[in-house]
Amino acid sequence: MTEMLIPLLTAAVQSGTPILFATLGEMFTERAGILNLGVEGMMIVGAFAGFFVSLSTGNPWLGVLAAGIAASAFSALHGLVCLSFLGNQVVSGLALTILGVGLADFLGSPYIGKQAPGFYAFDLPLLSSLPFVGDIFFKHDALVYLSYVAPLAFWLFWHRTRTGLALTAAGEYPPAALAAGLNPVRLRWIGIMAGGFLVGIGGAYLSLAYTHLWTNGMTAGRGWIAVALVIFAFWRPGRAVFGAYLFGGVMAFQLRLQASGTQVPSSFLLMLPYGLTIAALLFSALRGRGGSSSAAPAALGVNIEPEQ
Amino acid sequence: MFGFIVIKRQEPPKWGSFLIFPAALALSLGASCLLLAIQGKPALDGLTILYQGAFGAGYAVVDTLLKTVPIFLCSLGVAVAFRMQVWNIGAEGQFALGAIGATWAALTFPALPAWLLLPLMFTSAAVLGGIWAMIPAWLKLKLSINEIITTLMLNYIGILILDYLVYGPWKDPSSFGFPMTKEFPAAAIVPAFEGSRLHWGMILCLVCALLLWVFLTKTRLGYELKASGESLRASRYARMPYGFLVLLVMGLCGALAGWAGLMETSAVVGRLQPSLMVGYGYTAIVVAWLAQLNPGKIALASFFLAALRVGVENLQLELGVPAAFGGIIEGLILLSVLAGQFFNYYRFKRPSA
Amino acid sequence: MTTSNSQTPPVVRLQDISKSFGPVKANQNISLDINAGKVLALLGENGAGKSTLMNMLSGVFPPDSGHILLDGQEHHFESPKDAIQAGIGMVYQHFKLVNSMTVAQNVLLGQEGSFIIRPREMEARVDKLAKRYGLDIDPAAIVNTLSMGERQRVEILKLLYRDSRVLIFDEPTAVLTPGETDQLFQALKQMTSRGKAIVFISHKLKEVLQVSDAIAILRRGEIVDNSPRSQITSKAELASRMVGREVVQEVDRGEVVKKEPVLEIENLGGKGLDNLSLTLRKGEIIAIVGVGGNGQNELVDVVTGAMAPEKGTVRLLDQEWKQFFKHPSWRGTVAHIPEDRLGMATCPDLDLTDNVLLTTRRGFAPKVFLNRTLALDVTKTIIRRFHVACPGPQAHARQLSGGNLQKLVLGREFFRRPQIIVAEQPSQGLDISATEEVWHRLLNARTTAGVLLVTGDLNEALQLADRVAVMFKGRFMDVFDASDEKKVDSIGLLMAGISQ
Amino acid sequence: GCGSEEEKPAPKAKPAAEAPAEQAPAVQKSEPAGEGAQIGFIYVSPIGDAGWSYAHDMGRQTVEAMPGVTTSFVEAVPEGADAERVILNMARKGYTAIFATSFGYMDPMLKVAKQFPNVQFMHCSGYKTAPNMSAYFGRMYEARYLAGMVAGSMSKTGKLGYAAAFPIPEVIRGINAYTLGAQAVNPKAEVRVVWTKTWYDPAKEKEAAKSLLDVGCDVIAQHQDSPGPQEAAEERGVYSVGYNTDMSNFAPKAHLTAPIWNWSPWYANAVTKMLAGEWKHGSYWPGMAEGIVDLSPFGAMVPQDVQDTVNAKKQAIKDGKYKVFTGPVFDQAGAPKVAAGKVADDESLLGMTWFVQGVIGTTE
Ligand SMILES: Nc1ncnc2c1ncn2[C@@H]1O[C@H](COP(=O)(O)OP(=O)(O)OP(=O)(O)O)[C@@H](O)[C@H]1O
Ligand SMILES: Nc1ncnc2c1ncn2[C@@H]1O[C@H](COP(=O)(O)OP(=O)(O)OP(=O)(O)O)[C@@H](O)[C@H]1O
Ligand SMILES: [Mg+2]
Ligand SMILES: [Mg+2]
Repeated sequence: MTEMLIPLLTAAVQSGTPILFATLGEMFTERAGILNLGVEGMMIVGAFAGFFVSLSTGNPWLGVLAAGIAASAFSALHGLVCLSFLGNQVVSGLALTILGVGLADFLGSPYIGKQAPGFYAFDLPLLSSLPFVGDIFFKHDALVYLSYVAPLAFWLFWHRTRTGLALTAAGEYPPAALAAGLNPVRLRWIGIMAGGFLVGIGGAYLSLAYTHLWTNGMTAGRGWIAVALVIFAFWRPGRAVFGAYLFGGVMAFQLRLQASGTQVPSSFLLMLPYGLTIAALLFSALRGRGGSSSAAPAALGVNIEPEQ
Repeated sequence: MFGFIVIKRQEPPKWGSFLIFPAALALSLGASCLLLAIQGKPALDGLTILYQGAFGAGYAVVDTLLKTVPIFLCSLGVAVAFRMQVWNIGAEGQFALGAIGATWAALTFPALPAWLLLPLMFTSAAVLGGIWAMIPAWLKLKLSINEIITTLMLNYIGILILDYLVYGPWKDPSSFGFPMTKEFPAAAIVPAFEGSRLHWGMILCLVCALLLWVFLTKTRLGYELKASGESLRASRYARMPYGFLVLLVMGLCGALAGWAGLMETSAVVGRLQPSLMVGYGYTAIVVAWLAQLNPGKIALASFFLAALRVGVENLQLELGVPAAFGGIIEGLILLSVLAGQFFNYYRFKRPSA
Repeated sequence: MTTSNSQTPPVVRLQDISKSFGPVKANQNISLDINAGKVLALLGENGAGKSTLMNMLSGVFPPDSGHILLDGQEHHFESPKDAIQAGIGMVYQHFKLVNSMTVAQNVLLGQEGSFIIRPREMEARVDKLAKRYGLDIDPAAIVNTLSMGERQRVEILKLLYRDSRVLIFDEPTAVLTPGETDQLFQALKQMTSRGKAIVFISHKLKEVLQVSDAIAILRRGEIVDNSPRSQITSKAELASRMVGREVVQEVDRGEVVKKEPVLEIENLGGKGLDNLSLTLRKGEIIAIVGVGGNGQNELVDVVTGAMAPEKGTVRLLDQEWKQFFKHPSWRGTVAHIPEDRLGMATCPDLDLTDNVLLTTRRGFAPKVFLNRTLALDVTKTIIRRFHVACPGPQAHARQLSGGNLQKLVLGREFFRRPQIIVAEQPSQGLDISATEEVWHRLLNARTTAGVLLVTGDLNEALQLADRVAVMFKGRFMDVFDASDEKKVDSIGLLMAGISQ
Repeated sequence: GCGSEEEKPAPKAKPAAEAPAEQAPAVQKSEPAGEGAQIGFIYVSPIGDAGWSYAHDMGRQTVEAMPGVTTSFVEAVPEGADAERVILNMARKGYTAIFATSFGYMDPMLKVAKQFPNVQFMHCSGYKTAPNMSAYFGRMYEARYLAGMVAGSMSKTGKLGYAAAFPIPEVIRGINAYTLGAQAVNPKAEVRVVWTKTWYDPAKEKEAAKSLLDVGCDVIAQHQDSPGPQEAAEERGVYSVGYNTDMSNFAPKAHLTAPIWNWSPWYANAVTKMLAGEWKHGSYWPGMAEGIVDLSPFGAMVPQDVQDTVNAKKQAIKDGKYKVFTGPVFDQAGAPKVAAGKVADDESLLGMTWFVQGVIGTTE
């Protein structure tokens, strides 16, 4: 049993990691009150920028940095449209996805089929020798280890720092932030940029760690999954970890089911992750945790209108 | 911003509607030209080629119109849902289910005459698309599960169901194993106009848009829909049938998207195959917003977006730019139009010293 | 033109302040002094420009022209932050609190300090401050769970924490129970004794006379009166100075014969309600008084059909609840005038015709299509008959002032010829003339309907009601005639759950 | 870093031999209606994918290099309504010949071909033809059979993994040939199949390969365009078989060989004949003998004796002495599909929807 389970859970962690970064990024932005449906676009811009910089400098860490910065800069377009020009957040995010996918494709086509230096798995000393857990969690690459710290840092930031508090106010009720002498627009800029950075790392994970290749459309809908997982996670980092691993796990599971020779048509197996997301929501709703919308930041998606 | 303060306008300026859109268009096309120039391509010729591709000849216009049909239908539906503030991004999946519904009728009753078979196909496409859309509506109403997430997931699932059918039970035995159904019998094909590729779906679009406009602006239900979209609390207070309305708009959207699927399967491809799914459902969201959820403007916006897509192919052909270029132009236009609408509602003012 | 005659220089001096919103001149050449250790009351009808003036003082937006002087020095406020730093703070009409955060977090929001925050320490600090000013509050409580009075205390704590020297209160008592109001006035005394300057905006003349040291009156954006409290002898005088005409303080109730029961509640219970029984007849007004959150909302929900009764029976117009609300006619049944005019009774971004259609739409659409021409005519009539001041039927609800919006809602609901009227806090936030008008309308409605008046304002209840029901923890403590003076005197105790 | 130069030696080497680069006119576009011939290509994916479309585009570049010929292409054309429009556009612009390189273009192309009798239509991977439209494809399964022999010889467990794109005949045929090849050297060999329903998703395809490794496979083959599965094999220290082009630089320690495409000679030949008015329309299914498909050079880990056996078989196939689907061939359930001594005809190969015995997986 464990021979089957350990590789499966290991794979769950790995395929969940890019989604986790993207989910945390989107969650960051949403908790500051901005709905950014452009995750898919930002993620792929990050994936390309990371790949490109790692390829040209030979340093994958620079690549990750570049991915974060590029996605963050790209999401600034969303900020410009929604924060400066008070445009509709839903459409702007969609436009961002269209633009990002196109741009990455346009700029990236000469690099398809090249291999960039990236991250490779290594055993964490001591921890990796733990039974069971060691195999699952501590035989990955550096970015996976980073992803263990990220939700914790995320939580600490939002609950234990002054900026986190201010950002919460910007997401819950911007007039309160304003009345308290804060600048909610500036705070939301922080939300957009920092969230974009995290999403970018998620993209870089795909092109620098999961594989070491670049191709257009390589995010393959993971950005959208991240958007869904933020809701699934009730805007809480802890549940995001759970959601990302669950999703990654089911994705890995259906492939393994095929490999083990099941006769179930592959279309049905491929449905599993999506069906399961709905089922999980259904389950928590039936258990009374429903109202996923009530967990949302109160001012999510609402622009800050000028006072006069 | 930049030392200016933002002032809300009392009412949109008169120049707004016919200045903002062209300005935004010019801006984004300018940026796209710049990209072309960076690539060493003749930027201005690019624009001409783009235009030629979409409108340059009678057949080009027909091509554009043909592509308008599915986008038009889907975005009408999306717009209705969005008016109720129901964030339905599931038109793609509803499109797939509509195609499945139409195909089911065509494959099950191949011998029926057209006057029976076509209405049957329209019904089954609308029912299947509608049901697919009402699942998230129901989950939203009963269990308050966010519809963005459910519609999105159901898109993936819907497409996979289509996949399953054409790879499995509905595969044409004579297709050499390729994933496609039998060709539809002639009675199951939405007819084209005499001597043209343009089919009656175009008329259906216009009729749907007109009916929808009448529905939204002239009927009580349409009014209730608008009011519920404005304020949920007010609609509850006024005893509006909120749940029914949500189901209605979602069902309507599903049916319209389903008909778009039917059009593509029946009139354009003539059979069901996976390549039917090219993302019209997502394009529809963009179009609906560009058109400010207004059925009349949706006609223009979907034509415009179809033209852009068709035109970009010409650009590929003549200048060898990659297909991704279309996405770039589209994204830029959307962002700049969106930002431009700011000037409809606000203005900048230099603060008095 | 400053008419203050105190010796010490004012903390704040406003000079020739003007502000326009589009065509509306909200403030014109206003000059005013605010003194330390004193309470300045700002009076004026709805839309007179009180909030606008104070918004400029607290940095929400800049004046079009004029000067703001602090201790004789001119200041320009770019944002509330600047005003806060200058020692000016405001408790807004609509609280600016983050509902999902704790009291301590709200108080410390936006304050300088270390990057890392420690909840325990924060709460301890807030607790200390609250104790000093006698403001009773749990600093670890989530704002969501607090009563309105407690929320206001959080707002005050925010200002005190920032060491504000000038504290502005915009209609602070509108949402408070009598007890909470007294607590607030205690706190105001505490603050003035510590040298704080207070600006107090209210429509309740009694309160103004009770707490203020000076009274300034605004009318249509201009200061029309500014005198020390001592110069004003009575409420009536104050009212006439404010409105510019004589105001009748006591409404003439007139006598209306009570007719058949329209609403019969028997042993209603469940969902926060406890064994309620009440009969409302056509021709009478019953006031439900009590501290907010004691079951009034649930009762209203049941009577208006938003919530099914769990235990007991409710009969409306001789029909069982279920039967009645199956397909209630739009006309001649129940009308609801909710507390939240803009968010619930109207759609802010629809025009007035559409807002009139909100509850009357069935009357304009016998079948499928809406008769908008007719609706427009009716809207115009309502605007005329109910004196709704507005640019016209094409105006959006958002553009209307609170009083005018309330008149529109009344006009719309009365157009439905209801036999049962449920009115919640119908005069909250309204100035005296609007209040007067609303009261008259409700009294007139008695001829054709029974009125259930839910209010926190005892004065309103006693002015209008034939009978009074005091509600506490979902129960009726007592139901009695409004003329029963002994019972009336005990209302305060009953509201606190104490029966003799 | 990695050089893209030595990635695709095969496709590049041959065109150089047949149409020397020096002769090629620089990239200059002439009006299609003008003196030269304009040839159009329609691809289903972007040409940058180093895979299927890329291989065809190598062929197009050879054609472009021919004197008096200009080419253009449209990439990422969805199979369906859009395809018909793109083909129509080319026909209307007076192109001499149009190559459409995905199965889904068959019906649209047939429609257009009927309207434009003077344009030469070429459709890859389908079966319908017209007086002015040919069907053509390459017998990739021949190379896959050889790759299967290599994999079968190198596997210790006899469990081979196959990451596959879509359950269409082309892919199924490849899996079957691969299995037969493996069984030719190791009768107990089994092939496990995982469908990804993607042509190019490196992450997912890599994950698919890993899932195969997790159930004990020790050689990974693939029928998608991304090198994701190769990476998986390299990282886990097992062997792999590439596809499309030589993928050895993605997995230097793992890459045994790869069945590869080389369209250049055949395209050049077809266009030359068309220009000369000698092209005959029909169905073409060239294979190893024509050089359209091949095996990339063996990795150093493949022992000489294995290389020799495979090379011998390769020669036999080229000479027409050996046919891959020679009976007896049984399906998964053990039912005979090709009788002993018989060779499966092209039609049944083109419409193959069943797995041979020894494949573990489903064709749905
Ligand atoms: N499955 C998990 N794996 C790793 N860390 C976890 C997991 N579950 C919870 N955590 C950590 O526990 C802490 C609490 O998480 P959680 O999101 O549930 O808190 P919360 O207070 O509800 O968050 P918030 O109030 O910000 O929504 C976080 O630091 C989170 O990273
Ligand atoms: N942000 C704004 N935009 C446009 N007009 C405004 C705005 N704020 C106030 N006004 C208008 O300015 C005038 C003065 O409004 P203000 O809110 O200052 O009145 P007020 O005296 O506080 O009334 P109330 O007693 O009802 O609170 C009104 O006509 C109001 O409609
Ligand atoms: Mg929490
Ligand atoms: Mg006010």
